Amino acid sequence: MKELKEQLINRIKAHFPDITVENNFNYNRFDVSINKESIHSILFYLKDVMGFKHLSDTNCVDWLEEGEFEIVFIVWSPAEKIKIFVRTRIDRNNPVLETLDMIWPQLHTYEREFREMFGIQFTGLEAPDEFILEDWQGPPPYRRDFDTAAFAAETFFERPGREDAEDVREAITKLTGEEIPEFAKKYSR
Amino acid sequence: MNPVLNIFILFLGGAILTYFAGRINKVLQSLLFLASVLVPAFLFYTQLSIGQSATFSVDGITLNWSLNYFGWLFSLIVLGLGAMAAIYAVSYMKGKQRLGTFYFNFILSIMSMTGILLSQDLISFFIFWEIMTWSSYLMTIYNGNKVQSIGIKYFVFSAIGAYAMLMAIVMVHSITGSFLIKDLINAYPTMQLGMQIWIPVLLLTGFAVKAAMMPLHVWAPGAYSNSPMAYTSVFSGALSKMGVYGMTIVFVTLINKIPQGIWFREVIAWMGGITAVIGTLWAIKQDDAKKLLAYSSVAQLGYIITGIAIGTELALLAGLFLAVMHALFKGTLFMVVGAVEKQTGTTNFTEVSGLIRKMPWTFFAALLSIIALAGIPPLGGFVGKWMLYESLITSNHYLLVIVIFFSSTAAFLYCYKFLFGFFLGQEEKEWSHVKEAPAAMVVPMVILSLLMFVLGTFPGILLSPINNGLQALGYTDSYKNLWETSVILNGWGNHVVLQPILYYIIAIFLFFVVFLTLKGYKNTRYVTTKDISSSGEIPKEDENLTFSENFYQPFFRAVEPVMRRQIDKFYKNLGEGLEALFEFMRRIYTGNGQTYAIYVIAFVVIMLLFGNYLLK
Amino acid sequence: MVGSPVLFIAIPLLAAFLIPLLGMIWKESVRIVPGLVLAYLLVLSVSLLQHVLAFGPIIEIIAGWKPPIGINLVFSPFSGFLVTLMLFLGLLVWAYSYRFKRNVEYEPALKYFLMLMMLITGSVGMTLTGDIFNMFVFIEITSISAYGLTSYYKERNSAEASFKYILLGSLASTFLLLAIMIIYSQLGTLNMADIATKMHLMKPGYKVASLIFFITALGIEAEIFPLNGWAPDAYAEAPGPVGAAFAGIVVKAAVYAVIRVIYTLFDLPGAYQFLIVIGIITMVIAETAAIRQEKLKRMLAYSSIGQMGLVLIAFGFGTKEGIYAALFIMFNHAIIKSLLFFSGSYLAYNSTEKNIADVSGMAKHLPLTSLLFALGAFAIIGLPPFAGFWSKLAVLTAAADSSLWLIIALVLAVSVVELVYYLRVVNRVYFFKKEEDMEPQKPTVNAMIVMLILGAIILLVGFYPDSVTGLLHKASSDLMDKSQYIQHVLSAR
Amino acid sequence: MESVLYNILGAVATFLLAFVVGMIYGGLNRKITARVQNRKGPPFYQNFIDAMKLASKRSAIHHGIMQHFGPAFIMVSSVMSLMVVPVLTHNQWFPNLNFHGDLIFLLYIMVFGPLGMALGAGQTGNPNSAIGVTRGLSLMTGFEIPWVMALVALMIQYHTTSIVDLMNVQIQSGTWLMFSSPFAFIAAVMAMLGMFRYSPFDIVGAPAELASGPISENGGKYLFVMMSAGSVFAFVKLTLYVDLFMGGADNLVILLVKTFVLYLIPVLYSLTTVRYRTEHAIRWFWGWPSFFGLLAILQAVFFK
Amino acid sequence: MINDKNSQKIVDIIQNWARQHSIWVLAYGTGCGAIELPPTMTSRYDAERLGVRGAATPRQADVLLITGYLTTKTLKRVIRVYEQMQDPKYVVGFGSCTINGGMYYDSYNTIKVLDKYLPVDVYINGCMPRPEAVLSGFAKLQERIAEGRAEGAKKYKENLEWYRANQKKIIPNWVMPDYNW
Repeated sequence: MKELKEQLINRIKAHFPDITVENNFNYNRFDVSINKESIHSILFYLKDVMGFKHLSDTNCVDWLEEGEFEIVFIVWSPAEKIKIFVRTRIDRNNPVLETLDMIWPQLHTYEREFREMFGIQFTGLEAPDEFILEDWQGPPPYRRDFDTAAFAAETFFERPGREDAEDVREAITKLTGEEIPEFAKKYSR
Repeated sequence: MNPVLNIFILFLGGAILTYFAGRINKVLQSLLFLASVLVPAFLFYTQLSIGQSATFSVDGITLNWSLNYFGWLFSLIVLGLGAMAAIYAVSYMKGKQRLGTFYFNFILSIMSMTGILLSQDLISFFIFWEIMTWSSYLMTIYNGNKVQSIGIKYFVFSAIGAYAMLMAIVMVHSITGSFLIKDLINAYPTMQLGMQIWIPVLLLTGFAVKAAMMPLHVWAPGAYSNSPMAYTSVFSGALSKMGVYGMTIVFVTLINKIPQGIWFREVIAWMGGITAVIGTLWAIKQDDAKKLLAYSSVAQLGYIITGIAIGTELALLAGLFLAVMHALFKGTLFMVVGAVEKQTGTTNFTEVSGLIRKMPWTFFAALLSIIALAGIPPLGGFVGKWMLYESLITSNHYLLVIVIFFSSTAAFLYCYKFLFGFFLGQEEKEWSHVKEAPAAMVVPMVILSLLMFVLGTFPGILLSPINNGLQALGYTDSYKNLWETSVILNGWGNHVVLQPILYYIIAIFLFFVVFLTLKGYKNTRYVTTKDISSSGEIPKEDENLTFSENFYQPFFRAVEPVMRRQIDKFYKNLGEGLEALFEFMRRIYTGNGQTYAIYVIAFVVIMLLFGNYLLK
Repeated sequence: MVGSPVLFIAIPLLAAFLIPLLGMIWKESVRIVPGLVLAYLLVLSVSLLQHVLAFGPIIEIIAGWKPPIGINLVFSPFSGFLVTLMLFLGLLVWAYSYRFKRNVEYEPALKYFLMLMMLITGSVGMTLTGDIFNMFVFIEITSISAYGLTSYYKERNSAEASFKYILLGSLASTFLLLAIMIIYSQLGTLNMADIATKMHLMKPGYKVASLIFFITALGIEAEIFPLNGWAPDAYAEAPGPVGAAFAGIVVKAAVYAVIRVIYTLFDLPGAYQFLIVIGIITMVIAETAAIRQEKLKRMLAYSSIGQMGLVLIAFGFGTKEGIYAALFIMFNHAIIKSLLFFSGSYLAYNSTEKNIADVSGMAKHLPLTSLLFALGAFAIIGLPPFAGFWSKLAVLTAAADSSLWLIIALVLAVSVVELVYYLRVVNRVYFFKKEEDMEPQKPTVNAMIVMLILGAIILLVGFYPDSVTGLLHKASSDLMDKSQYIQHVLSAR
Repeated sequence: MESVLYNILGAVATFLLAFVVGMIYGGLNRKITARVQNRKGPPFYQNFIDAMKLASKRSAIHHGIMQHFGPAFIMVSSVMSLMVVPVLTHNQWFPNLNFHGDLIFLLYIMVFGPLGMALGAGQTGNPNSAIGVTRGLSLMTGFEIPWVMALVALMIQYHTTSIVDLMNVQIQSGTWLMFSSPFAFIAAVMAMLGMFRYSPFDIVGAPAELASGPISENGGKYLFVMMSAGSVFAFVKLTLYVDLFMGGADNLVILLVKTFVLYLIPVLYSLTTVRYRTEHAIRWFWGWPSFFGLLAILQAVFFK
Repeated sequence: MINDKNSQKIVDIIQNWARQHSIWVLAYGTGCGAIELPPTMTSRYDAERLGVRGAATPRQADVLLITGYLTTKTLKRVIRVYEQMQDPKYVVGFGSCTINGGMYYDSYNTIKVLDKYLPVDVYINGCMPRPEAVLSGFAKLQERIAEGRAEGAKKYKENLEWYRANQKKIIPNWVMPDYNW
């Protein structure tokens, strides 16, 4: 396993010398960080040359403190049974990335979601503006600086819950005089 | 002057005058057109009495035109529907090009059909038949669409039929020495067996083409759908009935006279049944209203042919009653399509929908015609269908009745498709500008559809002329005294009394309509067709909620093996094969002088070698 | 006695020779004189025909030598009818081709009218003559002028067509001479009536051989199937009116010759069946070939051949009804095919290739011409109530009376084929889009009048066939009655 | 005048009877289904409550005149066929119109309603309705074949097309037609499965697939009339089968017993099967049922 | 049960009885609560014995079940479905999410208090309510219907402007068709 991973890392490194590898997992996974200019070429390389044909998932992480978005592509090689997390970071204040949906068509959907939820602009992405949120006028809701509670309080009506934090069972018992059965007791608070 | 000739002179003169009047004034032309259809029709019924005749001789051939009861029966279709269609046509054709041609051919068609009905000899019958053929051909290609495919197909099939008929005519002449139909009928039972078989076969081929019977029906959908709708209502309603007219005469006066006639009857009856099934199935498949109605005409003519071929009293009555009914409802339906076409510019079900609120009267006419077409009581179609079934059952055609029944059950599918496609369904914004057709178009449709209603309850109005007509053909009718105006009965003494049924239907219908209307009248409201329970989704303006593509897909999955074979393809392949053969023939003429010289020498040599045998 | 049949040969020949001389005086006379001559001859022939119908045939003896030694002309109802028809058509062809092409120089016009006169002379002579060698001469006259007319346009294709015609025509002359030689050597006479009386003396082998040579030679002119290779090319490459002249005049004369030879000269009953067979083959092949043609005039040419096949079939029945039908078809064909050639020429006036595609959409620009073409097409197919129907009916009735059912079926089947190709053209004329580079050409007034006359005749005969049938009946009984012909000729004073 | 009044009274009485019986049978169907599924199920009169509730709906909507009239069309069909079918033998209270019509009239008046409803469904513009209608009409081409075959077999065997005559035949011979013409009975019963449109032939309404199909835009009073018409129609069908094959019924109790036994066939069959696709349903009817229909005709022709 | 007999006519009593025992439920599965309906309807709990039955379309339904949280996006559809239903009609809120947002109390796209947008007749609390609770909710609804107190539809019609204002507040782009009430 380790040898295999080493081998793969070396192969990648041979082509992309500026990557950082975090190979600190004992199972079939290792992580690769790369700058946003090389993300297309490394994904192409992984897919077409090294056989990482399958895109398992794509995520976006809002590093508010560092002022960056991190986008993670999880690719999987059915032949080697290895998955690689390819990470790249883009500027949070100017979140622009060239579209990647020519590599994996399913990235199209992910990109639309990132655009709507994080406000990342993908140049060359051909899709309608609206994806999941209808008539959304606030800031991109997945950004960490978006305060949903405040937004909800402002937008929606509120109905406060009970203040007493009493057990429902006990309330019922009090109300009706029923006994709580033995078997039920251990599930009640 | 003889009133028979007067009518023809009026027709012909009217046609020519109308053609040229277009140069002067369009309104004058329309008026002349109406006059030259309506005036002779009026004269026909007022001046002409049964048995009136005109005889003259051309080229040594005696031509005899006279009116009998049978012709009079069909004249109701020709002149009645013709007059309605003429009124409709004036409005329908407003603003179209080449009106003169249209009117000219329209009048000639009516004239030739009247002529066919009056002809008592085969030559004038054939002449009028051919005039009818080419005038309808010119109408078929009037729009200038698909001229080479549809027009030529129609004419070639017509010609095949007509020439078959012509062959029979000269056969008759060679045997009897006369062209009079009377002489044929008299001489027929004493002819040789070969002639007894060939003459009806050839005549029936001729009539079957016009009546669109099964292997010869392929021209019909194209021709019907390609003509202007004002004409198609006559084309399908009346012109195809000329085939039925001829067939009836052949069956009643010739085939029934010989013992071998049973085979004819069985074969033609089955062909009619198969025609009905195939026509129905293909009608269901069509997305274009014209095509649908065209195939439906084929199917309906199948019933009529079956009825006539069975040849019992009831079956003949059924066939002829259906023929008249078909003229009424198919004439109306083609007019409806014409109205829709004029108002919307298309006749495709996948494009038009939800016209019911825009064109209520057209819908009313279409609804009544469709009910009649489907054979549902209390409209006239039911009477014909009922008699047809009863006659089939009482004359031991058990499997045929199943075939016919299947086809008429399947007919509900296209009936519904027609109404749904045009009038029901979503009211698209695209058609919000559509208005009801002009009154001159609506009135004929409504009159015809009300006639269907009357005939559905009082079929006796029509059955007694049919009876007279059959007697004129020499048919003795055992039902004569049993018919009443609103009772229909079969050979086993079972009957349906239509009048109380109608009253019941009206009473129940009115009761529940009143109930539905009055109950919660204030809280009952009309909502648009966009307001449907579409899982809460709000339909957008451009969203297509009309279900019209692949309308009967599951049905066609079930009948798929039947639909795979198309007789049309067979003819197409035949045509292509023939063309290839002709191409080979053409290559005999190489264009090379030496070859031609060799031909000559070869001819001489061969002749010299074999001349003794050939020329002696 | 209004005039003598010899005028039919003398006047046009004289006119043909005088035209160049007159042309030197007044150039326009080249165009006008032939028309005057033809008109005069037409009047003459009509009056003669009336006389003949009333009093029996006229036998003109030339130079006092009585038959069977001398040359004689026979103006019987049959030949008279044909002569009248030919002259009528000749007049129409003249009227039509008067100013057919604008700006034609003097010399081509001269040649054209000269040769047209020769053509008519030859054809009329063929029909009138009662002498087989004389017939040969007239055939030569006809052929030579026909060669000239075929190559009138002086183009490669016309020359080629003309050459083919010459090739086959010279074969025809050869065989005709052979036939005449055989007969003369055997019977020592050239007079038709005389030959007919002496035919039984001839040895069967010679008889058959001479008939074969006759059929071959005349068949080439009459467009019988394996011998008609020249026809499509010649029709297609000759000017439009000449096509009408070929179809209406030359071929009619040739068919007349064939029929005269078979009916009068020989007594071989097998020849009738042979006529039917060869007629069917001619008709079927020609009509099926016509459907695949791309050029308008070629198509019309094949159609003509097919009609000639039908005529031969009708003659082959050997009955009076058959002859009547054949004559009726000949009449109708002459009228209708001329109309088709005339109107077709204008529809495809500016087309160099004369393709069928070139007439597309002409109806918008030439409505009347197109209408007349359509009328002609409908009539030749045999649709009632136009002229063609009655002749077709006559053929079928005649065949039915002889119980030839298969032939009826074949004729009708071929009619369907005919219908298809004519309709294709008519549909094109009316419903297709005009080709970009085709400039419609308005017919001249005289051409229009000619076409209208033809159209009127078609309608007249269609609605009232009795207008010609009486004449046809008389003509046909004349051909049937062989002994009367012989008697008339031999007893001529 | 009196006879007219009598007729009308009889008609109303017949209608009420059919309505009540049909409703109860519908309720029993639900009850039986529930019991088979190990549920308690609604009471047998649940359908009355549903009908009453629908009738008491305050508001209603329609998309146009055809939808408004649609239920009336169905009602006409149901009531007319009820009028033509003799309910009880020799009972003067329910003679109605059954001497004015025959089997073929009945066949046609029976499709009057579905077509009228189809028009109403079409006008709603709901695609589900139209799909349901097309399925229903397609299904009809399926089950009409064996059904007509069975009827034709009966007609040609006894030389009559009248239901009354066929009943009289059974009374005179003392044998039910289901025993003397077994194949016709089998074919007819198989066709009945399609006629009732219970599972596996519930492709028209197709719960959870088409959102109740043609009636999906109808509520309140419209649905009430439709439901009543359906109940009456179910009664008519069952009575017709009893009349044709089981010798009719002399009194109401026998009628109810016979009809209920018949009714159990589609009900129980529906519980054991799942829904077919439309084309399978059509082909099913063109298979064995039509084969039995053919046998019935052969029997009628050769073993009179 | 019927507390004020004088105020209700006999027809109303019968009608309410019918409405009470025939509850056709439009199971509009908006949230996780929809999974509780199959057990409610099937053999263990068998709601059909109370006359509760599924209806396929809003035209036929009496009760609109809001089974769980409602996002703003779904609310639009729910309002439309509710307005398509025929009078008298009832809304049953299902689970805590419809009452006060439940675990989605701070979500940016789910509404918290259903009765501000639609007139709720009965709330069933729980997260999720078990079938017993659902049945008890239906029983409560039946009780209210019988008493003639389940007049949410009337309330909605009377206070339409108020409801509309609330609805429009969270659905700024109001493209709903205006029904002619």
